[in-house]
Formats: sequence, structure tokens, C-alpha cells
Amino acid sequence: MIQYVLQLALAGLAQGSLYALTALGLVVIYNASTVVNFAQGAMGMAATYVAYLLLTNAQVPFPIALLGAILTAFLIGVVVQTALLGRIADAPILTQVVLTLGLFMFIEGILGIFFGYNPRPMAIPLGIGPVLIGGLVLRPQDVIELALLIVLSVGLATLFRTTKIGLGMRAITENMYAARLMGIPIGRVLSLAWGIGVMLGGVAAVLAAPTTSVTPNMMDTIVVYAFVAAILGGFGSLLGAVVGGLVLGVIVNFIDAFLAPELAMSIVFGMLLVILYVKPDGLFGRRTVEKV
Amino acid sequence: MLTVRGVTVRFGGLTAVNQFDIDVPDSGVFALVGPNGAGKTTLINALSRVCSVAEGSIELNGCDILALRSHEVVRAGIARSFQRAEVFPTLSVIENLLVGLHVDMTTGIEGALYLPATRSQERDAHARAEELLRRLDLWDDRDQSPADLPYGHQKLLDVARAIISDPKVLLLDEPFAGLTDAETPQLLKCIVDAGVNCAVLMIEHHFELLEGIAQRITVMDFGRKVAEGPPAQVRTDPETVRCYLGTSRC
Amino acid sequence: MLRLSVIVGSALLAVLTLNVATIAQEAPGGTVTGDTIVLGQTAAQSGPQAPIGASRWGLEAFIASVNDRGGVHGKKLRLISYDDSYQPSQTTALDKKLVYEDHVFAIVGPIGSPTTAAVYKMLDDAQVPLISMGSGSPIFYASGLKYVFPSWPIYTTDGKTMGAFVKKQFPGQSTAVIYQDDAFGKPILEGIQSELGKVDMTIPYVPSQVDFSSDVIKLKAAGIKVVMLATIAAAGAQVLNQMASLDYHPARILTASACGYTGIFKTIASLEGSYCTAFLPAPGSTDPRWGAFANAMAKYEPGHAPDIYAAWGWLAGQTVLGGLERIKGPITREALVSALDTLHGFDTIGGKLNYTADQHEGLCCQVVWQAKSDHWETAAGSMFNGSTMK
Amino acid sequence: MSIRRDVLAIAFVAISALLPLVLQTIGQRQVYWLFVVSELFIFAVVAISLDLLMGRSGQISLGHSGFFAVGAYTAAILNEHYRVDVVLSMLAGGLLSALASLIVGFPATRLRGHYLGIVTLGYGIAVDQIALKWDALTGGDQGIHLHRPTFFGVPIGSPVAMYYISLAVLVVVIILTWNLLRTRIGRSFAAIRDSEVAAAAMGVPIARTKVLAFVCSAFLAGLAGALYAFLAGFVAPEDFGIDQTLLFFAMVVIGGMGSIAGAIGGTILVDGLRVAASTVSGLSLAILGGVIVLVVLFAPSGLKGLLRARARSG
Repeated sequence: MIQYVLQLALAGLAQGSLYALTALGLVVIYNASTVVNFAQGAMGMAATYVAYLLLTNAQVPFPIALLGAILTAFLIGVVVQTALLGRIADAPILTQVVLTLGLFMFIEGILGIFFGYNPRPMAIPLGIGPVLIGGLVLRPQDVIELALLIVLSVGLATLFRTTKIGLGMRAITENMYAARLMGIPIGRVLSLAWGIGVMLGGVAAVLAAPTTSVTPNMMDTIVVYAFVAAILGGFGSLLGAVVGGLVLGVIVNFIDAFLAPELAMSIVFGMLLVILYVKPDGLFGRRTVEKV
Repeated sequence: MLTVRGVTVRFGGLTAVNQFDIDVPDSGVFALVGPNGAGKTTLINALSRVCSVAEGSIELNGCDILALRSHEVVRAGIARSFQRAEVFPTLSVIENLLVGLHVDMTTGIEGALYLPATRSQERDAHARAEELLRRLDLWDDRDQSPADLPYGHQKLLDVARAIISDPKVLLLDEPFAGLTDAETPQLLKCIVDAGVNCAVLMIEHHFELLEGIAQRITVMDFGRKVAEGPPAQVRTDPETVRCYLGTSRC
Repeated sequence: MLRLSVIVGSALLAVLTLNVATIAQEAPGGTVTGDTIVLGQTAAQSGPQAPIGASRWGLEAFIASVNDRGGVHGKKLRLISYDDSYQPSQTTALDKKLVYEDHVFAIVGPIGSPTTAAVYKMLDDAQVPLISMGSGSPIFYASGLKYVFPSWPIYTTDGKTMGAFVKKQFPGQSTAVIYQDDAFGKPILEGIQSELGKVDMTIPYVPSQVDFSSDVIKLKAAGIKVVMLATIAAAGAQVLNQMASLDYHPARILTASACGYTGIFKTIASLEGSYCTAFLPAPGSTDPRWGAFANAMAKYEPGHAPDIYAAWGWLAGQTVLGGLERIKGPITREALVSALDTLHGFDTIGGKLNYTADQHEGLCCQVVWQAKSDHWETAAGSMFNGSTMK
Repeated sequence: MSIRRDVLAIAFVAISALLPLVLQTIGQRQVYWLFVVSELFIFAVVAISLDLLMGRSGQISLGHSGFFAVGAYTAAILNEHYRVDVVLSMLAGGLLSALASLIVGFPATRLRGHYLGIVTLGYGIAVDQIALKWDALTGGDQGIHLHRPTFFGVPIGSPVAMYYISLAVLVVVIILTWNLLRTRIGRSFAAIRDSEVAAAAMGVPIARTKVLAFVCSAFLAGLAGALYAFLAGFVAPEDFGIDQTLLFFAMVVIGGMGSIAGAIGGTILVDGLRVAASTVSGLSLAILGGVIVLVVLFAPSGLKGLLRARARSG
């Protein structure tokens, strides 16, 4: 029984790392621009098609395909910020959110037109099979997912703490006007934030592909869980997003195994409602005080 | 009679208002002065229950204000304006004033049916608002969004919205800040008029403005009362001079 | 405001009285008068269910081949196919458009259970034939639906096929069913249970579930030896891939709807040895009925793979043509329905159809395929006629 | 209030009222087109309800398909088991939806912006899943077929009758909403949206008003859902998914928030586009998404803002 529970938790952590990566991207974008990117999953999915084409058509090794997807995702983020959102920077935030909703439909629709909706297989060629440790099956993909999550989140934290551009990102969150006065290049910082944010979603999508297969809808469910993870973590806290994602992955797996898999999402949202009622700013959120 | 005893407000480690006592009689104009950061706005926020009070008591005619929540204070008779005009930009000027009558009116969601009772209540409220708009020379702005008005008009509106409900105590946070010289006399007259029937407690920096209208001035610094008395007396008070009117800061 | 209300009220009243005389419109296009017989279809071309919408291309290929042979009764066939994105409300609107605007003669081969469920009563009421929907949901097989002609085996038959096969091939082994918790998965589960008597573990899921690792871990922990999957294609692929990644290798039996697409051997690396129930010949098989379909696809729809989903459309085409060819006299909907009611032992790509005026049954018989290297082969002794397996 | 608004409203109603006659005259074109326009009227009611919540009280909802669904299922179940007529079903649908909105409405008083958006998104998903699961009551994914609707005992199944009922409901909802907005409660919605602190200082109870806005909005959306169930004659979970919520959301924002006319304009644009694109096989999603992006780019304050800008320049 303990072994069973541990195995469930391990698989949950692996799946949770995908929620966490996607959520991390959402939070990075939100922190810089206060826009919740509803096209996060769709953008990551688009990048995954690049990895897929590189793997199957160009037959490159997996790390290069992943790099291709990362670059694509980064570019998508930068282009969306500079060419689209940057143009309506003065519009209300809700309007900007609707733009991301439109992008979500558009990207899924366009890829559907070009690639169809048949699930396309994409395996991560690792050359090693699952390993048995103390009765637990350790899958190489689990290890990669968790490792990438750790590497990327530590990298991000370092970026925000130590580099000038990272500090700039934090500064514009605090006060856009002051940041402009301080000479921070807001456009460039926002583009970078979007690039990084979408890139994280792209990594998550590529890692999800072996289980979901590559389809225009592959990220639809993952991105909803990523929203939940980001909110659990206080939408704004990087650590919160990571912990939120991992915890959620384990919770969802336990719901699937012990409660009712067909109601998993409803149960998750019910829990979220209760948690937010008690802690309205999530588990790691800070309450912002309004000044009169 | 508004009675404030030993009110203390803390933000984290900072004590913004410290053991503050003040009595405000039923009518007249009373002023709070003091340097920036003295705790004047915080005191007003405490009286209108926007911020929580750590110690002390606030009573209005024997009614415990501290037992009320922010939106219930108005019903008890305390209305306020804001230092930076907090108008409602998606409502028209006249609708802003009608929100000021929120507690005087009773229409609920049955307003959707626009029954005769609602109709007559709306008509009365509009009459009151229109009368005030005329008095403040805001008549021409009545259907505009306040966001489109000059800042001085927004301030006037902010004050008018507090006055319209005929409160027992009117708390005004720097009502003249941002007003042009042309706009000042109307508001001044309006405040004096209001002071006939209710108690006006206002924060103001300009002694010249206060001297004609204020019965009493209370000087605040570091969250405490430094001096109190009629304008002429306070003006010459050494503490006031040192803290506030003088050239050097305390 | 009062003024406005009065105006609005009187205007409404006036026009309402003018329109009260309008009686319910009869569905137009009930008699074919021109030189074309127009058929209508709704099939998702976008969204997660779009793969099964490929049925459209099989139907197009069938119609093109009929027209090349001169059509039927000297008239050409034409298909109008709309994308309903698998949303019932869209199907409702689009079928109204097909019937009342495009004046189609019949609805043929629409895809999906909930989508077709939304319209079958409306079409039956409007006396518009609904032929060979892409669904084996039991509601369409109810008697009294004069204008509804399902041609698939009812989903419970699919389940019975699985059950009978497991009873025969894996007697006494522990079994489990993963099923989609809806009108598709539940009848299959019922069919399995009716043949097998007892299933050791049943696991429901909804299509939005992306991670099946917990389910697979649960099965593995319980030591289940035979897993039956009443799932759609995407979920089936995920479960099988999870099994392989967790080093768990039970006997695996998929349902017909989950293994029809061309890329399945690439999508599921561990497919080898898996079973799949089927009512159509295996793709690429030497069965002449499949050959005719595959040739037509290559000729008329070269851009689309001759897979099982396209073959659904082919089956729908064969069914409606069978009816049309037997019409004597004017081509009316009533004549088509009467003609369809006489299709006994009518041979299609999926076997024999049997319609009578009282009962519109779908195909009776199924087989079980097994994955061998890169193709499906019919498993020996797996012919199931609805009650026994030989 | 203004003459222009009166003219616009009367023109809208007159054209709508005459549409069946026009369709009748140009050949038997009623069944499909009246269905499509009735659907548009019902969606306009949802858009108005969503605008009441987002445009007026400043609270996001990404779960309006959930409120819509509760109304639709209420009507379908009442019709299935008790043959309740259209008007009572609509009231029941609205009331139950309003009641259900308390589930999210109460936490909403403590949540802001995107937190609320995502919680309401979850509400919509949960309603969907529960409808699918609870098939004894809802028919699961096979849905519920409604029997011919009656209006105080008179059968009214014809497309023309359903059309006029939808139009009448839309007109009544417009009038009710407009009245609500120009009286005390409507002003308090706007007040809490613009400045919670100032609203509270005027005596507006923030939490109660926020919940009230949710309840009013959910009532209208539920009412629309109930009517929709009768129009479509069929209710199934697939119709109340995230896609539907996003369409409602897009209608309101594209129309320009805080305006009834904007909500209706947004509905006409978005739903019209949806209907037009629905016959373009496979391309509809890309077209709809693409146009939404373009509209937002070139008219960031919505149709309302676009018209206002034109009025100013010319």
C-alpha cells in the first residue's frame, strides 16, 4: 500500500512539474505585465510542433529539438508582446486578456488547419527504460521533468535577484511610472518577460507531448491546472507556482486513484474555492494594501 | 457631539495616531492642521472606519462608532471626502451625488421595475442633487463623467457627495487642495453653510482660509495633539509656530 | 421609457397577429426534382474530435465513385458537409440549415453521439431520413424511429465482443475496464459485463483527463492481467503509453473507435500484441471490400488516408445508396425510407445490414484484431455474431 | 434618455419584429434564420448579464456558461418531468442559477481580478462535469430533449413563436437592466467598481453589493439558458464548455464594457461571425480567433469606443 501511494505521488510530482512550468510562465508574464495569458498553452503547443517537426522530419537529436522549441516559444512571446500587446498597452487589462483569448483560438485553429487534429506521436528518445528502485518504478521522463523544473526555476530566481534586467522586471511590477523615470527600458523588459514566460510553457508542452501526443488541444487541460497552480501559489510568487504545481499534481493523482477521476477538475476547483475563502491570496500570496 | 478618546492607530511598527483625544460639537467648522505625516488623514480614516483602531474609543452622541463597519458609519451620520478626489468616473456627475444619497434611499433590485415608489424617490433625490449642483456651480457638468472635468471640479464633487447626505459630522480631507482661486469661494461658502447644521472637521494647511471660518484649530504632529484653540490663539502658539508655521521642521 | 414600452408592445402585438397564421413549415426538398440528390452531413473538422470527422472524406470518395459510374437513377449525388466542432448546439443549427436552407434530401453519416442525439428527434419529427450516424449509442436503435437508420453495431455489441473474446482467450484471469463515463463508454462496459459476468476493476474517466498514470499504477498494483479500454483514440494511446513507461504489460483490448487512425502504430510504440474490436476489415487487409474503398480513396481523396474513420463515411454512403437504388418511381423521402426498410442481408464494407419496417438494427457482427508489427490482423476464432464467438 | 437612443431602440425592435415577415416573403426561409437570430437574442441577454457583472460592478466571470447551463438544465428537467411552461421555467432557471451563483459569489467578495476569473472558470467546468456525471437527472452526454414548449398552456413550438418570445425576453431584459442601472442598486455597482473605498464611505456595503451583482447577473444568464433550452429543444453538457464562456466574454469586451448597446453590438458581431464561420469547414476557430485579435487591436475600447471616436471626429 505504501509503495502504491508513493508511486502515485511520484507520478503526480512528474505531472505536477508540467503544471508548475506552465504556471511559472504565467506568473513571469503576469508579474511584468499584469496580463493573464490565456494563450499560454496554445503558444507552448505551437512550439511543440517545431520540436516535433525537427524530431521527425529533420531527425535531429532531442536536445536540439527542445532548443528549437524553446527558441520558437521565446520568439512567439517577444512577437506577441511587441507586435500585438505593446500596441494596446494603454487599453484596460481585460481588453488585453481578450486579445490572449483570441490568440488562443487563432493559434489552435491555424495549427489545426495545417496539421490536422490527429494525435501525432512524439517520444523523447532516451535510450533507457524505467528503473526499479525499492519496488518503485522510476521513469526517465519523470526525472527529466523534475530536473528541468528545478534548473529553470533556480535559473529564473537567479535572474530576478541578481541581473539588472531581472531587477528591472521587478521594478516595473512595483511601479511602471517610476520604472520609466528610472530609465528602465520598459518595452524591452516586457518583451523579455513574455519571451521567458512563453518559453516555460513551451518546455512544459514539449515534455507533455510523449503522454498527450502532439495535437492542437494537447495543452487545454494542463493549462487549466496551471492556472489553479498559479493561484494556489498566490499568482505572483515564483516559488508559489512551483510548489502549487507539484502539490496539485499529487492531489489530482490521489483524486484519480481514490475519489472520482471523472470529477477530478470539479473537486480541484471545489478545494480551490475553500482554500481561497480562507486565504484569499493563495498559499504564498501577499495582500496588497490599498492606500487612500 | 463626536467624542474621541485615546485613539491609537498603528501600521506595523509605526504609530500614526497616538493617544489622540478630540471633541467635536454638534455644529461649526473645526480644523486639523499639521505637517505632512502628522497623522491627520489617518485620524480621518480612523473616524470613518477605513483603517482599524488599536486603542481608544470613538463615540457619536453616545453611539459606539468603532462597533460599525466602514459602510455603516455613514448611516450613523459621519460622511467624508478624500484628499485625492475619489470620484466614480463611470457615473455622471449627478449620479455621483446620488450615490452620496445611498443610505437615504431604499430602492433595491425592484428598481428594475421602476415602480411609482422608485420613481418618486428618484425624483426627490434628483431634486436634492440638482439643487446642490446649482449651489456649487457644477450644473453644467451634471451629465459629464467626472473624469473629464478639471481637477478642481472633481474635488468639489467629492466634497458635495459627502455634504449631500446631510451628515451629523462631515470629515473633509484637504478640500481646497487643487482648487483654483475661482473655485475656492463657492466651496468655502458651502462649507460654512454646512457648518450651521452639522459639525465639519477638516484638514487644511492654509491658515488664511481657516481664520474666517474655523471656530477651533487642532494642531497635530507625530500622531499627537500639539495645540488646540481658536485660530488667532493657535496662530501665535509657540508649539504651532515651531512645528508648523516656522521655517524649521520639528 | 413608458413611450418606448408602448411602442414596442404594440409593434410586437401587431406582427404577432400577422404571423399567427404561419403554420409549422414542412421540411422542403422532400422530393428530388432536379438532376442532383443533395445529401447533408455534420462532422467535426476542428477541435479534439476532428480526427473522427475524417469520415467525411470516405463519404466524399464514395459519392464521387457513384457519380463516376453515372449516379443513381440518372441523378448525381452531392454532399454538403458542415463542421459542427462536435458541439450539439452547432449540430442543431447546422442541421436546420441543411434541411431548410440547403434543402438536402437526407442527413447521412453525421459524426458523434451527443451531436446526433441533439438532432435525431427533430429530424424524425420533420420526416427527414437520418442514415448511418457515426455512433453506436443505444438511443438510435429504439423502435418507432421511422426515419432513423443506424448502421454501426450497437455499442453493447462492441462490449460483448470484448467480453466474449476475453472469456475465450484469457479465462479466469483478473480483468479491468477503463471506460469513458458517457453514452459511448457505458454501453460498452455493460456489454463486457453481460458476457463476462464479473469485472475486477472499473475505472471511469472524462475526455479532459490528460494523465492516466494513476489509473495505470492502480491497475498494476492490483495485478490486473487483462485490461479492456472503452476509450476514444487519444485516451487509449495515453493509457497504453503509460503502461509501457511503467513497465506494465497486461493483455490489452481496445474498442473499435480507438484504433481506426493511420498513425496508431507510431503513436503507441507498445501496440504490438494488443487487441482491438472491429466491425470493419482491418486497414490494408486483402479483403476486397476494403480494397474497393482504399482504391476509391486513392483516386478521389488522395490527400486523406484510407483509415477506419474514412471507412465509416464509406459505410454511410453504401447504406444510403442501397436505399436510393431500390426506390421505384419518384424519389421522395417516403420512398427512400420504404426502400431502406427492405434492406435485408444487404452487404456493406462492414458486413450485412438488416432493416425492417419495425426494427432498424445496425451491423450484427464483429471481430477482434491483433497488432502485428505494423498492421492489424484478424485474430483467429474471433468472429462474434452478437451472441457467440467462433 | 436621448432621442438618438430612442430612435436606435425603436429601429432595432421594429426591424426585429418585421424579420419573420420578410423571411416569409423572400421564400420559406424562416426555420433556420429565425433560429439563428433567436439564438443571437438569447446570447445578447447573456452578454447583458455579463456586462452587468463585469462592465458595471467590475467583477470578472469566466464561468457564465455555467450559469447559462444551470438555467438550461432547470428548464429541461422541469419540462421533462412536470411539463412546466416557458415563463415559469425561465423564472425557475433564473432563480436556481442565482442561487447557484452564491457558491462563487461569496468567495468573490474576497477575491479580485484574475483570482475571481479563474475560480469562475472552474465553476463553469464543474457544472459541465457534474451534468455529465449526474446522468440520472441530466441524461449525461445524451442530454435531455424538451417536449413542445407551452406558454400558459398554449403550445408555441413554431420557430416564429420562439422568435418572438426571445425578442420579447431580450426587450424586457434591456428595460429591466436599464432601470436597474439608473436606480440606487445600479449606481452602487458602478461605485464599487470605480472605488471601493469611496463607495464604502457613501454607505455602500461592498461585500453584499458584489454578491448582489453576481446574483442579478446569474439570474439573467440562467433565464437566458432556460429559454435557450426551449429554443434548441435539447440540452447537453458539450454546449456549455469553455468555448461558450469565451464567446460570451468576447461579446462583452468587444462590444465595449459598461454599455447595454455595446453588449448587444458585441453579440451581433461575435455571434454573427460564429454563424458565418460555422459553415466554413475547419476554419471557423482560426477565423473567429483572428477577428477577435484584430478587433481588439484596432478598437481596444470596443465597438462602443469606436462609435464614440467617430462621433467625436465627425
